[in-house]
Amino acid sequence: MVNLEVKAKVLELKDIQLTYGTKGRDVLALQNVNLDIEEGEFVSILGPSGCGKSTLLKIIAGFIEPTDGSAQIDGSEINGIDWNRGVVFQQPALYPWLTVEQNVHFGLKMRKKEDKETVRYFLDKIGLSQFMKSKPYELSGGMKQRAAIARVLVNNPRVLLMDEPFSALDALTREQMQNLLRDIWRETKKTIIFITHDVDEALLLATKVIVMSRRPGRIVKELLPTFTNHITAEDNSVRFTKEFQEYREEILHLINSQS
Amino acid sequence: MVNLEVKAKVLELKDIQLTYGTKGRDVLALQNVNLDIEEGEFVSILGPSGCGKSTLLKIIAGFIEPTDGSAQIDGSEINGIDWNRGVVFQQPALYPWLTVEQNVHFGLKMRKKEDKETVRYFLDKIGLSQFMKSKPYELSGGMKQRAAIARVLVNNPRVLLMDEPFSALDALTREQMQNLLRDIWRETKKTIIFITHDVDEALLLATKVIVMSRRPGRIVKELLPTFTNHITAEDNSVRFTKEFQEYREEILHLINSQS
Amino acid sequence: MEKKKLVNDKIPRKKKKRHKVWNIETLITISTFTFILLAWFVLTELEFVSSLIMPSPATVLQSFQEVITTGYKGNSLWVHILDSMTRLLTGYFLAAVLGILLGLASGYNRKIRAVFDPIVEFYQSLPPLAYYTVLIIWFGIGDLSKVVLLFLAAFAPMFIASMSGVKNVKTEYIQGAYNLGANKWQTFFYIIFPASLPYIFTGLRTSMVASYGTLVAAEMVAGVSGLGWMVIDASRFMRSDIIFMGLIVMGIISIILDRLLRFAEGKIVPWKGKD
Amino acid sequence: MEKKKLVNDKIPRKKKKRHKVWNIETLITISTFTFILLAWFVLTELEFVSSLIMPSPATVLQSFQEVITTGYKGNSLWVHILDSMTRLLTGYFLAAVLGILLGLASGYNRKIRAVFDPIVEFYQSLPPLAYYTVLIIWFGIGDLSKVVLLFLAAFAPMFIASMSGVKNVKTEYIQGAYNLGANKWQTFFYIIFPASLPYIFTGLRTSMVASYGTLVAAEMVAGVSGLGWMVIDASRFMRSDIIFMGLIVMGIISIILDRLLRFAEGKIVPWKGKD
Amino acid sequence: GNAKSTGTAGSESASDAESEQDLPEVLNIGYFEYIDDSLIVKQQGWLEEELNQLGVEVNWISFQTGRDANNALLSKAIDIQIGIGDPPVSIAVESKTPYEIFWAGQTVGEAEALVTKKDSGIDRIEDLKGKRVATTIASTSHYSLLSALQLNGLTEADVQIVDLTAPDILSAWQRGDIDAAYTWDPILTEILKDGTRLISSADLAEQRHPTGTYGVVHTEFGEKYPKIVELYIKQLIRAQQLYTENPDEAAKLWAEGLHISEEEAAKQAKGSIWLTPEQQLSKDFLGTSGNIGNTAESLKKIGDFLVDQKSLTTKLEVSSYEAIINPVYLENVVNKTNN
Ligand SMILES: Nc1ncnc2c1ncn2[C@@H]1O[C@H](COP(=O)(O)OP(=O)(O)OP(=O)(O)O)[C@@H](O)[C@H]1O
Ligand SMILES: Nc1ncnc2c1ncn2[C@@H]1O[C@H](COP(=O)(O)OP(=O)(O)OP(=O)(O)O)[C@@H](O)[C@H]1O
Ligand SMILES: [Mg+2]
Ligand SMILES: [Mg+2]
Repeated sequence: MVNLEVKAKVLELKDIQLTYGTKGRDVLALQNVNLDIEEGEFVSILGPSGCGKSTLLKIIAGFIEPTDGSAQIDGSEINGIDWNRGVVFQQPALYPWLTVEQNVHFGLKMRKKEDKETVRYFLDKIGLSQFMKSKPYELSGGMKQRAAIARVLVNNPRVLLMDEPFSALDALTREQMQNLLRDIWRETKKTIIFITHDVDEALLLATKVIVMSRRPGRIVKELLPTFTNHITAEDNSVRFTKEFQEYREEILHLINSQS
Repeated sequence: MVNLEVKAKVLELKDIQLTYGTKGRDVLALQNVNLDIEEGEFVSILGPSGCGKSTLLKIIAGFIEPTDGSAQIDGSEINGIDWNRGVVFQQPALYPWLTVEQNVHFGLKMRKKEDKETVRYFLDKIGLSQFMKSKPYELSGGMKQRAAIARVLVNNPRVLLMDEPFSALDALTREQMQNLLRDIWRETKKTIIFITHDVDEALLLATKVIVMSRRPGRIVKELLPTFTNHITAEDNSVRFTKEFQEYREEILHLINSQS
Repeated sequence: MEKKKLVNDKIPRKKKKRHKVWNIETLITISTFTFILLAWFVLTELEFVSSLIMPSPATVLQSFQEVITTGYKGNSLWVHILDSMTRLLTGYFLAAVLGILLGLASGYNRKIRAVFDPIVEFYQSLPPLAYYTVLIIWFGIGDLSKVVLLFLAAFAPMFIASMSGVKNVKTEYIQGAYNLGANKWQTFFYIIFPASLPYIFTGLRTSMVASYGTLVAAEMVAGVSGLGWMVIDASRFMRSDIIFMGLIVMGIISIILDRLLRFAEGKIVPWKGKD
Repeated sequence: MEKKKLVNDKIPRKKKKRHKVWNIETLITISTFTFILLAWFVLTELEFVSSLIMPSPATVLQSFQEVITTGYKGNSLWVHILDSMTRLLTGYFLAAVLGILLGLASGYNRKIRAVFDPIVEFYQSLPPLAYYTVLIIWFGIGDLSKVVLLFLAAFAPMFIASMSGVKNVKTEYIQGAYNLGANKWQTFFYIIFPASLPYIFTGLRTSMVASYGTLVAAEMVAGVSGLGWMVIDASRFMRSDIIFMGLIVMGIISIILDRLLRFAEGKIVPWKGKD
Repeated sequence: GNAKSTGTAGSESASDAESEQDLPEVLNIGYFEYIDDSLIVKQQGWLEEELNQLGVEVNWISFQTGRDANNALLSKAIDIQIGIGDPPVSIAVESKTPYEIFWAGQTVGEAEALVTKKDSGIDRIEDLKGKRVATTIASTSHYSLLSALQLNGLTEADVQIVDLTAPDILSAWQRGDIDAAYTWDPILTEILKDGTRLISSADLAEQRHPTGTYGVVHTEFGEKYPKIVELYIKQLIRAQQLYTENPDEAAKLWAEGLHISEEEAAKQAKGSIWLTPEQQLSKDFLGTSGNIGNTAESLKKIGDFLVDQKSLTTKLEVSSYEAIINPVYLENVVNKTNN
């Protein structure tokens, strides 16, 4: 209330530090992470394996508390898990006792917003209509991942937190999913935080790309690409522009210089 | 013994068909799959999500038997699991009661070939030396995947079966892993079957690329690229050649036309 | 063949083969029991052991027929079985429901656990025979004290198993539920409960064992009917044929109950080992 | 605060907080027991119940002091405890080892299961009191028959739990082991066994309950020492103060044993809920 | 039993007329399954005959041990218990269980005895020194064994007493785990097949260590419904008469009730000494309401024994034992029939 910024600051991370402590050996996973995210931003996080991306996402989701620093949502400290910060886990954790349809319907049902229509709609969009009645252990790896995505999308949270959601998908399906996500973002102006290893994917989707350093994870660069605004399902020619290639080179260089 | 082919045919799949049967609903996962693989080939399998790639790998690994058709290894029917067909699972299944080092050492220990040296060597190669004493649940997603790869590599099986082993890795780590795998293949002339969604990766590694159709999975195309032979850790410029781009386009087109 | 056999249990196989394998196992089971019967027959027929110590299969069969046709001490076998089952299942059912609920709740919430766990830990250790006297003084000698005893015997294992179940639920399952908007209670009913089912079924089975094991103790005092009473009564009159018959009937009933539980488990927890 | 509390159990928190939370729980536990003691005190002091039905805490404390200083019927309390523990732990330990081994083997191999599972299913249902007579005939009235009884009581739950453990092992773990070159036995020892540990610990705990619950029955026959015998003997002479004292001692010992098992579980299965 | 309150509640010393209106709904009787007068009453259904007319149901409950019977009386689960031995009664006196003795129908005779293995070399009680002797603790046999030892200059510490139930005594006997046993029928008959009798309860009774069984009534119930108690006593007397007049008929009833042969029943019946109401009211047993008999003494002796053994805590005066003997019911019945 003291500062009078007009643009809604959804998320504010200040000097976040996180240490995992297991039997004497402490692992410093995050150090001095500062990050502001505004309403409607599409943030993509890139960084070497094990640098603390998932950890950062878990802090934002409220799964773990930072050891030090403050993580605020809408101006107040993040306080536990909330459905309005919907998470797609790195390893899909679908409920094996529910069918795919029931898994996807779970959030709505819990919030007393039963709506099979929406469930069907998203199942169709992610291409699992035929496997509606299957159990998760009857799905392939990519199908599980898609079901986990649908489960969160159906729930329509304000902030979407996604941890490498498309990593097990083939090129075509992946592109379709990217388009789906971009459309949803455009239509609903959600805030999305999206971890990926694919630089192209980050550039094709995000309005803010964050590059993290090797462990202990720090933010080494914030970029603000705009390619996503120029892409439609039919036309993604921006990826062949010189600017895109430059961004790409810069990020790759940043990541590769981390070793 | 009847046919007198000189080049050793390691694997021979004939008219493989596989149906998963769960409570009345039968899912036909594979249909009429025919495939010959010779000693020392590096085979890459591409195909849309849920098309049956993992299923095919499981048949070769001996985890499941085909419903119909014959799967032969070295001329005799595949008969259960064998360490000489080492598998990297799509979802890493490390043993949570063992440390990373113990997990990686597991195969050698079981085969009474204790060799901590080799374990250390591979842990170093995959960049997990520091996390040797950690438990799997203390690793990030990509680190788990790397540990699972090391576990099989250390074991030095004759045939390597890998199901999207690099999907959770960042660009740089991925390239390092690709180089590591290619080096191993070159040195030991292993037969490798490698599922991936990354067309570039397939072309950069494989000597035979197989493209599968949407479920029920059939083989729609076999290609025989040679780029892998021209690549060194320092120089992967072949990927910028026209030929590479043509291959790439063709495969992408094949996969994308499956919808 | 060697390697293939190893993984039989865990890997889907063709239907035909499975069926055949099952038959071999049935055969083994049948042989096992045949062997036991035969050993029994030989031991008693050749009088290695006195008939008082161990009655011959023939005698037992005979008293079986007798009890089936004319009953034992005024009540037919079915009445004995029915009476025992009514007591057993009443106590067991109550224990299962309460044990599961409190066990799950205690696994889930530290405060609830702080109340119930030490109490259960404490009372579970008290041998039923030791506190049965107290129960009789409190609840009389009727069916009530018997049912309470059976209940208490079944409750503790059910509670422990359910609590372990919750503690072994994957963290991701719970985090996921909250994250999708489930509240405390919903997470409990829709996630914790089903995820704990494999443990709960183990609990249901051991708890049946515990309760069944107390049946004789329960029917020992002031009984006039029931399988447990029949066995105890027979032992007082040295009717070892009736004792053996009673034990066999109890064994068979217990196998049936256990099979029902396992059947239910197969139906209700088909994802066992697959999550 | 609400939401944060919900996930307390499953999510790593800062050390400080955890510690504080633990204190609250200890407080709750202490309050629970204080409340029970108080209720007991009030009920007996205000003579809502006769001292025969329920002795007052003071009387119980007095006999406690008495038994500690002068012993009970020729043996000091420590001898009674030691004798009971020797019997109990011998039977329990053997049952644990054998139950785990056979249970794991039966869960793993269909043929082994076909032999043992029906036998266990059958005998487990036989109430210890019913077949104790038979055990006495076979093993005499000394400690052997007592230990056998305690063994049998502990064995079945251990067997069932271990078998369930194996059936719940992830298929991938087993496939992975074979795939890395482990043979049948190695897979059994290095994979099936550790992966079943959460179940085995549940089994160890319920099995302790079962065995402990049979202690009184075991010591009822030809006893001269032991906690179970003390309680039974006191009950014959309507010494409800000694009964209560005995029950409390048994309860405390059982809590200690259970805590040890849980402590071991925490040390040995740190990956609980994390695989 | 639950009072069926018709009209005004009966005063403490209810006269016959008053108590006729004030009856329980059910009479719960505990009994032991062995050969006695009560079993005849049960088998014949005499009590039901009498009480059902008055709208009172009869509920027979069998117990295995005196302890269980004591507990049942304590929890008011039963109103009357028949056939309970002296040790449990002495224990009940010490623990102040509120019941009274109204009947002392039998003393133990040859039905309980001390037996040794035939070729064990034990011929006299003195030879038992250091041997294993089995009996059921807190039973009449237990007390008799201790008496026999004492009479022969031995103490409890000189032998190893093994606490076993009757069936377990047989098992231990056959296995050779024990050298001697003091127990009762039917196990007694069984072990006598390869054993010799050293002493029986009949012998001990002669040496002033009698054991017997009693009928007891919960004090509250007796005060409230004396008529029921008297009615029951009448049936017990009727049963005694049936046995003296027609032992074969009685044997048949017992055989049916216990599922044993008639010969067996007849033989076992001879093991107890039956006391007529007049004998019971004599100085040797219950005595009269003004002058309580020797039963109090022998109960005290047993109580003291148990205190010496550390089973009970305090030795009580004879008066405490006299207090639980109430011959009034029996006197009333005898007086009425005599008049
Ligand atoms: N255990 C199972 N029970 C029933 N159906 C199954 C099972 N496993 C796989 N399937 C089905 O078989 C088909 C092929 O699955 P598979 O895992 O082989 O696909 P994939 O090509 O590996 O896909 P992805 O790239 O997504 O991993 C899918 O449609 C899937 O639903
Ligand atoms: N539960 C845990 N206990 C201890 N250490 C942990 C735990 N989870 C993660 N770590 C450590 O924290 C660091 C960061 O892990 P994190 O999962 O955030 O990485 P990441 O950036 O998501 O990597 P990836 O791209 O491979 O998924 C790693 O070094 C890891 O070993
Ligand atoms: Mg991660
Ligand atoms: Mg797959």
